[in-house]
This record gives sequence, C-alpha cells and structure tokens, in this order.
Amino acid sequence: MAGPFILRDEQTGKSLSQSPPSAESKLKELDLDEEPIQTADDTLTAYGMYQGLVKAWRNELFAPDVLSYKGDYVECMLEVVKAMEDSLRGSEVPEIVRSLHQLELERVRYVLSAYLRKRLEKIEKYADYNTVEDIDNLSGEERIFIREYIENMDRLFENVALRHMPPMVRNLDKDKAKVTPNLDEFVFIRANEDVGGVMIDDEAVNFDKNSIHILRYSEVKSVIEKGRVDLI
Amino acid sequence: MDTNPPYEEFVTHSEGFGGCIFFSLLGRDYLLSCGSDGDIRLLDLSGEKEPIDLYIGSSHLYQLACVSEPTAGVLFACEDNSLYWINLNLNDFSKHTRKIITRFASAVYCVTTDSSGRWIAAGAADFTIKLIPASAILTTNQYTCHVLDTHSAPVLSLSFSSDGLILCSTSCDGHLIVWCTNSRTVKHKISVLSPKVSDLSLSSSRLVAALSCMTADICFMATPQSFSEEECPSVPVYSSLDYHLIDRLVSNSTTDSRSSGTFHCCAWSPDSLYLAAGTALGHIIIWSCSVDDTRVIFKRVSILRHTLRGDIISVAWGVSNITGKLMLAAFTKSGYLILYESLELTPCTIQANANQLDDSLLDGLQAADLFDSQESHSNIQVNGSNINMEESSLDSKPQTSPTKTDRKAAKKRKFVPEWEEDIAIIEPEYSQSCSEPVIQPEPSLLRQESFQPSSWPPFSQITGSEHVCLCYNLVGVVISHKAPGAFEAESENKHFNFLIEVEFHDRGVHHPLQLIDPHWFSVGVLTDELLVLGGSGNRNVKKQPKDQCLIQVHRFNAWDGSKEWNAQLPEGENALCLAAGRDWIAVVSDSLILRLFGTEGTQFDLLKMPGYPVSTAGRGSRLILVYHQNCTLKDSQNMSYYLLAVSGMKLVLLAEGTLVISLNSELRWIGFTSAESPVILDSLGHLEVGRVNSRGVIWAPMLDFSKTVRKKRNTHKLVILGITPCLVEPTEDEESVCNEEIRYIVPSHGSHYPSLYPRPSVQVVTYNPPFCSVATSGVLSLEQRYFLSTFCYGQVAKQSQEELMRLFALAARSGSFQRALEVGALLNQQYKQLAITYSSRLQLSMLGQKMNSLLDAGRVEITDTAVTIDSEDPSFAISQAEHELKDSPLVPGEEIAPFLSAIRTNSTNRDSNLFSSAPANPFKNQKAPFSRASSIDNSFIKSVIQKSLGGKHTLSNVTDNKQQTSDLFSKQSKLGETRHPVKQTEANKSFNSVESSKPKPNTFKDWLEQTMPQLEADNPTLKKTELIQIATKKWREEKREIS
Amino acid sequence: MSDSPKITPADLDYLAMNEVIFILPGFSLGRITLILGDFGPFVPSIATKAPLWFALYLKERKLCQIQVPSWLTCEWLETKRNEERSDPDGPLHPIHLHYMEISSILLNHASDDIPQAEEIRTLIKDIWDMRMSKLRRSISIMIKEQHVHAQVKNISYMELFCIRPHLCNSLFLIDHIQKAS
Amino acid sequence: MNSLSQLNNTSLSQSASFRDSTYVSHYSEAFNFYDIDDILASELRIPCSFNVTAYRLGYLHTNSKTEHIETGTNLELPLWLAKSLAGRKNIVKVSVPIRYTKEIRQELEADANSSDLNKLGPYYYESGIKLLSFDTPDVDAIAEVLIKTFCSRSRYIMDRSHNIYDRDQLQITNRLDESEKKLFMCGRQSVEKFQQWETQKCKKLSSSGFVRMKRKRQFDDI
Repeated sequence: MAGPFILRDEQTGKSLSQSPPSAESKLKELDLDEEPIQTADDTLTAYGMYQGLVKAWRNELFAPDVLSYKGDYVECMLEVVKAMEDSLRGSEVPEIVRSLHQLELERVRYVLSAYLRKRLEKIEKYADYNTVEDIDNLSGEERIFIREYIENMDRLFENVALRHMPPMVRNLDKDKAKVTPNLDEFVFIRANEDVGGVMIDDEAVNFDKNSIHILRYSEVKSVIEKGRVDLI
Repeated sequence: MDTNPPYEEFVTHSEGFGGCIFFSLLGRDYLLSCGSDGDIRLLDLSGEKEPIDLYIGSSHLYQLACVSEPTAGVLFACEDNSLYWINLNLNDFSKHTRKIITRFASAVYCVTTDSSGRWIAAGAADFTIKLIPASAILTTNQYTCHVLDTHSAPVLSLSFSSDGLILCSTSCDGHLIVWCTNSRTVKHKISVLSPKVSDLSLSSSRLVAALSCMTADICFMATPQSFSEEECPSVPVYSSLDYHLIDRLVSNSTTDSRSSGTFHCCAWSPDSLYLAAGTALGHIIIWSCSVDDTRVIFKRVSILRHTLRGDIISVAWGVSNITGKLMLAAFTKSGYLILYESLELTPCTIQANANQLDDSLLDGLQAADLFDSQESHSNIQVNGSNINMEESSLDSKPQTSPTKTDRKAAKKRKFVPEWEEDIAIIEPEYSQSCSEPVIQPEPSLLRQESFQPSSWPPFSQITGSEHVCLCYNLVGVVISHKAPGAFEAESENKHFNFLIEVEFHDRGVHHPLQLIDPHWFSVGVLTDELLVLGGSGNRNVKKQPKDQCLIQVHRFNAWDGSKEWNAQLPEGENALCLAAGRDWIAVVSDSLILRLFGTEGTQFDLLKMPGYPVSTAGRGSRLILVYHQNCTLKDSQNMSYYLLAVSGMKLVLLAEGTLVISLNSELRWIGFTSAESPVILDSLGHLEVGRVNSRGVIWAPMLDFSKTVRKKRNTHKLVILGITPCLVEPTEDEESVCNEEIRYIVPSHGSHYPSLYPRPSVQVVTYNPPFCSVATSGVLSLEQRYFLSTFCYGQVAKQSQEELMRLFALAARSGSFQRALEVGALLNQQYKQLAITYSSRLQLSMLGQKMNSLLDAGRVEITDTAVTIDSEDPSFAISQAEHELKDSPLVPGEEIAPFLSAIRTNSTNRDSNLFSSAPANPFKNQKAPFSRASSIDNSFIKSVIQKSLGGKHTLSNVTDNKQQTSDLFSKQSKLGETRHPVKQTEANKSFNSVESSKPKPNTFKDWLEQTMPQLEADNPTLKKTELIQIATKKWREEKREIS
Repeated sequence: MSDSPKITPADLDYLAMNEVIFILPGFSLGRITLILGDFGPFVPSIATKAPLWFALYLKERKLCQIQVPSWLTCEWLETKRNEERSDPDGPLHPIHLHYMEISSILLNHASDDIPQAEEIRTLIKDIWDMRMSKLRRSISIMIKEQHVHAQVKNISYMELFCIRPHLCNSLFLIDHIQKAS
Repeated sequence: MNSLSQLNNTSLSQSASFRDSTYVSHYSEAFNFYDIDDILASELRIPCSFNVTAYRLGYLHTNSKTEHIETGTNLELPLWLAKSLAGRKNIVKVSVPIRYTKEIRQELEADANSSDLNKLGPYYYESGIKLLSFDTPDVDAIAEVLIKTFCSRSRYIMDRSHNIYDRDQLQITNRLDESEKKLFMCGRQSVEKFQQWETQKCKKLSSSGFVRMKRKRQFDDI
C-alpha cells in the first residue's frame, strides 16, 4: 500500500547503509522503548474548530443576548473552506471524493451562515441595548453594521414620526425607548465539566459534568462565556 | 426385539437448538417444541398431528416447560434474557397471554418444573439459577425468586427430583450441583467432566447438554458425558445417596463405543425404568434400569435409529393418555421432531438371590428386614438425605408414602462404596444381555457431500430452500431465488423460473446483474471477469437422467458481442462444483470428470478423478481438487487432494496427498492465499495453509477460528469469503507482521447461514498460528511474529529480519545467550551488524564476539540464500526476492537477476487477483488518484489550520511549518500529488535547525526536560497540557528526522 | 406575534447528521480526510465508520449499506420501552440523545437496510409518547411548586425542543409575578 | 396651572418610565417600548378619587360641567396616568379595580381552570402585575392569586397545546388571557413544527446541506 510503508522502507534503507549512530537509532526503533502517549489535540485540528463553531452556534441560538464573537473559529473555518474549494478545483480527484468534500463544505457553510445570521438578528433587535451594554462582544463588521443600523433607524424616526410631534415630546429618550433582551429567561444548559458555586436565588448550586439543568440565563451567563457550560 | 419401532417425523423448526416436551392436558396429549426460530409449536397427538403455532417469536428459545395446575401454561427460556410464561387458552390455543416471569443478565438456557408443580427453576448463561414458587407466579404478580449462584459457568440444564425436594443442575464448566429446594442450599457438587467451555452451542459438540436426574426414587443422576480422547462417550449415572458413580452407560457393550458419537441429552422415563439418551449421530439409546436391594443394573434395551441426520438435542418421555403406552420424542439439531408413539420395551429384571449379596451387607440384617426389603415400597435413610425408593413398573406412577417400618428397614441397607465385585458379578449376564438385541456396528461417519466453497445451503438441502447463495466470495454475491410469481407456478407445478442476482461488493467492478434462470442452476462461481453457473438442472439431490446439465458463463468485459456462452454436459452428467482461475474454468462433474475450459468456451483438458469429488477451488493458475479417497474412517473423513497448475491450458500436477482434517469434522472451505498456496478449513474451525515446494505440500495450522473469533457460537457455521492481501494499511503505531487477511462472515446467531438481506458485515482476521506463548510483550509471541513474517514475506525479508532481531534482543536481555546466538545465526549480514552493536550496547562482549564470528562465517554463505530460494515455492521466492530488492542493498543484484522477470509477471498477477480493475470500471481507473486525493486534502487541512493558528500560537516551529506548508501547499495544488509524510520531513527541517544544537536524548522524558523551558518561553499563553501535546509532536517529528 | 422556536427540527437533524455510524461500503477508496477527521479506507462490505450525512449520501447513490446502530434494534428498543413503561412516574431512562432524529432519518432513507423497520417505527413512537407523558407530568409538578432550578437526566434533544417553550415561558411568568410583588 | 404642565409633559415619559421592568407580554424581551400589548395592558381603568383639586382638567371627567375636578371626585383613570398621579405627592387615591377585588379572587381560587380570564380582561396578568406597583393594601393577595391561577391553568394550557389534534384553537384560546394565549401559541408552534418534521413536510431539511447537494449532483449527471 502507498504512504507509510514506503516511508518506513526508505528509512531502513538509509539507516542500513549508515554508520553505528544511525544503527543505534535503528535499534531504538526496533526495541521496545516506551513511546510518548498519543494525545489527540482537538485545538489544532479542523475537527476541533468545527466543533467549536457548532457549539458557538448553539449557544447563540439559545442565549437571549449576543454572546462574544468566536472570531478564530469563523476565520479558521472560512480558510479551510476556501482552501478545500481551491484544492477541489485544482486537482482532478474522482467525482465521488469531490462531491463528498463539497457536501461537507455545504454543511460547514450552513453552520457558518446560521451562526452569523443568528447574531445579526439579535444585534438588530437589541441594537441600542448592544451599543450600550456589550459592544465589545461584537466583531468589527458587526459594530459597523450596528452603527449604521442605528443611524438609519434614527433618521427614519425623525422623518416619519418625531418631526410631527409637539416640540415638548420631540426628543425621544433613547435609553428609555430601547428594547432589552430578557436576561431572566429560563434556559437549558449542559455542564461541560464540574461547575461549582453557581448562585441561584442566593443558594450555591453545583453542576456535575454532563448534567442538564434548567435555570435563569442571568445566573449562568458568566459561566457560559467561560465555556464551562453550554446551552442546549 | 426390533431396534426400530415405527416413528413419525415432523419438520417443526428451522434449525438449531431447541427443546421438546410432552404435555397432557384434559386427557389429551400434546407435544410442544421450541426452536431457535423463536417459535413454539404444538402437536396435538390425540387429534390430527398438525403442528400449530402456539407462539411466534423472534429470538432463540432454548427450552420449555409446562404447568397444568392451577392454570395451564407454558414456560419457555428465551435468549433475550428473560423467562416467559404463556397462559394457555384451552379453547383456542392461538389466543394466549404472555408475560415475562423473570429476567436474567444473559440468555436463559434451561427451565423446568417439578412434577408436583411447586417449583419453577430456570438457569441462564449468567451463571445463576432462579428458583421460583410456581403457584405464586401464576396467581399473583408479586413473588420472590430465589437466586442460586454457586455455578461458575453458564448453567446448561436443570432437573427436579420427582418429589421436588432436590434440584440438580449442570454448568458448562462440567460441574453438577445438587440443591435442596427447600433450604436452597448446595447439597453436593460433582465435577462431571474435564473439558471446560463457556457456551451452550459449543457445549453441544463438547459435553453435557442436558442432564436428567432422579425421576426414579433411588436418586440417579444421569448426565451425558463428553467425548474426549481417553474415554469413550458415555452417560455416567450417579447415586444421589452418596453421590458416587454408579455406572457409565455406553452405547454398545464394549466394541468401538465411540462410533455412537457423543451424548447430547438424556431423560428418565416417567416410570423411572428407562433412561434414554440422544447422540450426536442422531441415535436414541435406551437403557433399562433395574434395581434390587443392593445393585443397580443397566442394560441397553434398544437403539432407535432414524433416517434424519443431525444431532439429537433433546429427548422427552411421555405416557399416552389414550393407549397408556410410553411415548418418546426427540428433537434434532436440524429442527426435526421425531415421535415414537408406542414404544414396546421389556424391562430387564434381575432375580436377587441372597448368596450374591456380600456378607457385610447381610450382617445384622434380620430375615424380616430382608423380606421387607424385597417389597416394592421401602424407604431408606442414608446419611441424612431422605429419599423414597421404589421398584416401579410400567403402569405404576411414581409417587410414594413413606412408612415407619420402611424407614427402619432402610437404615440397614447401604450401597457398597466399591462396585467392582458387583460389576464382576453382573458382568456375564450384562454382556449376554446386550448381545441379544441384534446390532450391527453402524457406519461410523457419513461421507461428506460435495460442496462449492463459500456457498450455502449445502447441496442436499437446496430443495425447498427459498434463497440459495450460489457464491459469496470476495468479488461479490450470487443469489438464486424463485422469480416473483413463481409460487403460483409451483402450485400448478409447472416449470417455473429462478432469478439469479449478482451483486458485486465493489460496485465499481460491474453493476449488479439480474439473470432469468430457466435451468435451475445450483452451483456458481464469480470472479471479477466472469460468472460461471452450472449444476443439476433440477433442484434435487437425485437428478433425473433425462434433463441435461448446462454450464453457462457470463463475461463482464467482453469486447466482442458475445457476452455469454453455454456448454452442455453429456447426458446424465451433472456439475457438482466449479472453479475459475485467471483465464480458465474447471467443472467437476459427478461422473468423476474434471473439465478444463478456457474463459471463451473452448474445452482444453480432461481429468479423471480417483474418487468422488468433495470440492474444488481455483485461483490464478492454481487449482485444488479434493475427493474421497475411500469410505470414511471411524472418526474422520478420508479425503485426499490434487494440487494442479494450469499452464498453457494444460493441467500439471504439482502435488497430491491425503487431506488431514480434525476428527469428526468435515471439510468446510478450500481456497488459496493471495500467494496461491492452498488453504483448507474444517468444520471445527481449524484453518491450515499449505506451503508448496517442489516435493509437495506442507500443511501448517495457521488459525483456529474457535479460539480467535469472538462469536464462538458460530465458529462451525462461518463462511469464508476468501483471503486477500491486507487492503487496510496499518497505522504507524502497530506495524503488521502479516500481509494477508481472511475475510469471513458469521450468521447472526440462532440461524444456520448468514443473512442475505440485509448483507452481513464482513469480518477480518489474520493468521494466528498456535505457538506456545513465551513470556514476551505484545499480543503475539515473538516466535509467532517471526513465523508469520517468514511465512508472509519470506526468510530474508526485512520484516522477518526485524522480528528475528527482536527475538535476539529479548534473549540477550533475558541473559540466555545461547538462544540469542541460535537466533543470531539466522540473521543476515547487516542485521548481524546490528546485533553486534546491540550486544555491545548491553555490554555483552562475549555475545558480541560470537556474533562477530558468525558474521565472518556468514560472509561466505551469502550466495546460499539464493539457492534455498529457488528450492522453495516460486511465488515465495519471488516475494522474498522482491523484498530483498527493496530492503537489503547488501545482497548483490545479480543473484536476484534471474527472478526479476518472474517478479514483474507475478506481482502483476497478484494485483490482478483481487478487486482488480475491469475496463468498464469508473473507480478502478482512478484508483491511484484516490490515495493522492485524500493525501492532498490531508495536507491541506493541516496546513490551513496551522496557517490560521500560526498567528495565535507564537510557536517557532508552527510558524515555520506555516511558511513551509503554505508554499508547499501551493506546490501541491500545482502538481496535485505529494504525500504528506514528505511534507512533514520538509517541515521538520525548519525546527530541527533550532534543535540541532542539543545532543539527542534517548527517551521522551529527558528530551522533554530539555525542551520544556524553551517551549514555555516560546509561548507563555498555552497551558501545560497543550505544551505537552506540542512537545509530543515535535518529539515524533524529530525521531522521524533522525531515522 | 409570539416567539418562534429558537431551534428548528431541521437544525437538530443537522446536528444528528454528524453522529458516526457504521456502513458497509460498496466501493473501495483510500483514506479520505474530511474536516470531521479521517475516514476509511473503505473496503467493500467491511464495516467502516462514517458520519451519518456521509453514509446517507452514499446510500442515495446506492454505494453503501448502512448498518443499524445497536440501539436501533428491536430487542434493544423493546427493553427500553419496557423500562420506560415499568415506572411511569420515574425518571427518564438513558437513550441516545439524537434517537428521534437518527431513527427517522434512517427509517426514511435506508429502511431497506433495517430489518423489521415497521416494528422499530412503532417502538420508537411508543417510547417517545411514554417519555413525553412523563415529561409533561413532571413539568406540571415543577410549575405548581414554582421551582426556579431543576436538573433533568437523559432528555433527548427532540424532547427538549418540544417542551422548551411552555416550560421556560411559564416559569418566567411566575418568576416575574413574584419579582413584581 | 403647574399641575397641568407637569401633568402633560410627564404623561408620555412617565408612562414609559414605569412601564419598564413590569413587562411580560413578549417572553424573549425584557422590555419593548413600542409593544402594543404593553400599551394596551396599561390602559386598565382604575377607580381613583382626587385628593386635590385639579385645575382645568374637567375634560377628564366626562359628565361634569365644571372645568376643574373638585377634591374627592371619583373617576376612573387609565393605569399609567393613575400611576403617575398616585406616585408622587399623591394627587389621587387609587382603589383596587373591580376585577381584582376579593370576590373575583375567591372565584379564581375556587376554580381557576373553568373561569374565563379573557372576560376578566384580556391582559389580566399583566395589568395585575402593574397593579402590584401601587401601595394598595391587598397587593400581596393579588400577586398570590395571580400565581395560583396561572399554576393551576398552565397544565391545561400545555396539554391542549401539545395535543396537536384539536384543530379548534379559538375554542381553547378565547378563554385565555393574552399572555396565556402567547404561552399556548409558543407551545403549539413548536409542536406543530415537530409534527411537520415527523411527517417529513419540513422543507428546511434541504437547507441542511444534504438534499441540496444531492440535487446538484443529479443536475450534473444530466
């Protein structure tokens, strides 16, 4: 078979023609020195990135307000998608492999767009609130978007309604009129690890790993941002 | 007396293990049976004997029991871990209610009730027995079941004493335990027999399947005994007074008792006069047991034979309500039910005369007592256990009323511990008694019918079976089944068509085919170039001479118009099995002729076989043919083989000899390895591979399925598809010593043959030769690995040399230098070098010197390797040569030069053997691109990840990698093929320049110590674990770099 | 103008499609590296791991046969059903968190690979109904006693989807009234 | 004079200022200034009696000739206005509106399920909640009864919303108050979505990648 085999043969071939030190190394590979433990590192694989993105998407789905923007996931996935597309366009791979890859890319795109769409939706809804409360949760683009959105909304108000109002009530107080997300909403969470000391009605509660709970969003907001629990 | 009383047989259940039991209800007799098809069928003996479906289930039922009081019902032990209860509706059996009585942790193997109906006992594979008060179950839902868990193996069978006071049970590890039902305590434990197994189905071939205990009142426990080398199969009978062996009942008096096969089950007749046992050969043997005050004497009164093949799985006694006669029913492994409705048996009675009693018995025995003891009702009290004793006859039902006087009398009587003299006494009459029924020694083993490898069902059973799998091999599946609408046609018994479906595992080879089959083919073989069909025109074992047998060949990649051709065998000649090779087809017919065709239909050669053919198989240029040498021996088939080569469309005999398979087994499969050396598999799961050299074939046991395969229960049913080179490339961490794998499928359990819809998943196993395990690391012992590597790659191949090196190292480390030398002698030059350096590293100067001398000696011998090579089988030699070419530059080129051409051809052949490409194949053409494509993506993703992360982790080598991979990445997208290992080595250089300053440490630990601080310095942000991970990667890369 | 559900069954399907199952490929193909990880090599009719969407795509093109996961067999589901039935007031019993999605997907797209598909369909429905009724009962209790925090075991995503709006909203309403007073 | 001015310009902003925090009609938002339900909910008429004379506010009193409202006049003011007047330097004295009086409460406690909240006022809960911000004596009693009522009705709502088969929603909803209706609709919506999905009507599956790709493929093949 291709790949590893050939590589190994090459190695040995080299080592044979070489002098004692390399023989030493060959011995090492032959004998049973203990190997370092195989540890799969999800942080570096595309899989880990994808998982992270999906998680972020879910949290975004269920959280009433806008969570912090998971930029690295998005960028990484975008790059992967782009690279894959180039590769698929470039090389002549059998069409089944190609279509499988494309199918997967579709799926990745779906999550990406769903994630961004959900965020935009919320940003738009709670525009004023966001600008005040958690502007730093937004990505650069989103900030631009929200700023323009607000400006336009104000202009619209001005033109449509406020102009015709009596001068006394013409100025619309923004922070009274703003729409705020309901942070006391009840949500389901699953703990990714053992989480201790979450205050619920001033009594500390512990979640053990993978347990599912229902409670107020406001109580776990911080823990969610830390990524210790996930909304489901 | 006649040994074969009239009997009827019924097809009740499809196959496999099951049970049957008589059940008399409201004066009517019923015969209930359950089988592995999950159904319970009821046979109304009083009415017309039509099997009625009482219950239709999905999972295997092992045994059933009946309860008539207070409510009539059936209990059955089901393999879905639960014990069910069916409440019978007497008016309409189809209406019944089912409920689960209790559940076990594993399959329930046996259930029984005692005659008085107080207790229900069930035993399961989770080693436990549950004892449940019957009345409670039937009335209420709350009941306590007592768990008896003394057994340390799956419980095989249970039996109550007639008074229900005693329960005894056997388990797979061959123990028999006697329980007291009231106290639920162990009374006694007997180790019945030696072989230990852990599975019921296996046990059926190995040891006791069902025991029956103490229907009689002197408590006899009879457990069928296994067959093993030293002892002949027998049914030992134990006394349950003091639990010693009373007698071993054998099938016939003394001469070749093995011929009866092992006993699977036994049962006492209700009147306790007779003991019936069923054997593996399908005989039912009945002993009559007669008791006088001191002795128990067994005489075999008859052997019931019947035409059905297959082991007897269970026997049951009954007494007809109408005739009052004894009835006997037996359940065969093939799912038949045999019913003897009126058994005329003559009990043997011994007139006990006092002088035969030895004096110790007579001591202090008053005349009155002696008198008393002659009477039918008496009651003995022996060491605490209280048992009723009764001499009963045909009509008297066993139930007793103990009286004081009897008990007094009983105190006197004792069973004498040593039985030799008693045996001696009864010996003459015993022998003479058993001579009186005329028994000719029955034919030992039936001759195996001819079969087509990896096809089912066997030829004899093809009749009536719905789907016939003509061929299920590595290429694809050929199924023949009745065409839709065939059934009506059948009813009007017109000549109707079959439909042949051909499906390829690899859809790329060819698209699925559907052929109308008017000829009713019964054998077929499929290669990736052609499909050969043939066989009896009629699906009957006995074929009418009139209809002709056709051979039909379909070619998948025919470039001329003719996609198929037919050949008509001469009148009355019928193809039994087929084989196909690279460019030839062999047809073996029942008139002992082997015909060799070219793939295009020209007949080239003929061969007359010396015996009736068993099977044949072909591959590449090789053809193996197995035939019956003679009539079978006592305990083994008597076959021999031809190993032929097809060269220039002529048959060349390479080797012939007798084919040795294990005792009492049949040939299950024959075929070839990818190196075209013959392989056989017998029905016990022993796989042997023949190494072919100029002088003949040496068979080596390479695999024992019963040991290696996980699903033990099916080892005797598995179907081998074929043997192929490992397609799954091994991962880095474990390098394979074996380059071949065996593909097989096992039937979903409970059924005989693998399911066709949906297709079973193919299992894979590699050779596992039975080597003694020396205390070494790893799954395989080093010797095993060495053997395998030599077997698969040849003596001088790199792999085997490495294995040798390991052996050497082990021996050296364990200090046995002689052995090290012994191994070292086999090493070739450069590995001897290694060995020397290694021993010097271990400071073993002596060993080093010895090895040195060996090395010098070896310098001369180097040419001999070539000599040894060509003496061996060419294909092996070639494989060796190949490896030499690749691995060992030290071996001079010219030695191998003669082989070169051979290598080319052979290697190409080998590729074309399996999954090779047909022109009309979309995938195959791009086979190479596949591996490439994947590797591209691989490098892509990794590189991209690193790119995107490079910014975040300020890790030197990652960023370097980023550079490397990114430009390399552009390279790839241009050429479209670069394997990613290459990429890595390139990438490694980048950080190696950083590392190179340090000395190379040996183990990961100290290397880590060295590099950790620098790593931490490089990226303070990361956590410890992440650092370790990075370090691990670097360490691997570095190692790869070094070597 | 009431809130639309936050997640749709389609999304749940999407998530379920990432579950890995075994297929019997009808083609041969080297190891293929997807974003989800490496899969294959695919050897005809040797059980190989693959993500569900992958398997389905191949299935649509008749290139593989899907192996029913062990928890989707009749026996297993029957035991599950009996468990649920045994204690109608008890907690939920462990089950695959995507059992609804995967079962429906397989039953709709690969029913020819599933023995006793119909039985399985009904079994799944039974289990679903039993579990839902359990959930409703406990929800109403939770609301009555006005808890603001609860833990729930072994609840599958689809069940979550069905009970979420009512539970969350009513809890919030109560909570809100209490806050106001 | 001054009363008028401060009354006029408080009106709008005041109403907003006390409307926030006591708001429930839309579950996912804590507060939506422009929500019509909320405005309607705060239209609840509350019987008030003036502690002081309100000059030139006679137009508030429909059937009074005078241009001022005399001290001690009883008239019903909308909740938001009453709130702002009662709040500071209590211009008016509010008393519990009829729907929240003891009799009704007892009625509800007796049998919440059968009683028709819609008749009691389409925004029974919300208006009630708003009432709680007044310092009338039986605030707590009201809160309690609200919770009790809701608890006992929620089971019924859930069951009806989960039972997809009764199509006549009106017959169910017309006896529910607005927030209950919303609750019902939420539940019903997700259940309907589930039903759709179960019967494979939900087209969104295609957008989850798999089917769409398949279509693409087929087009390519053609």
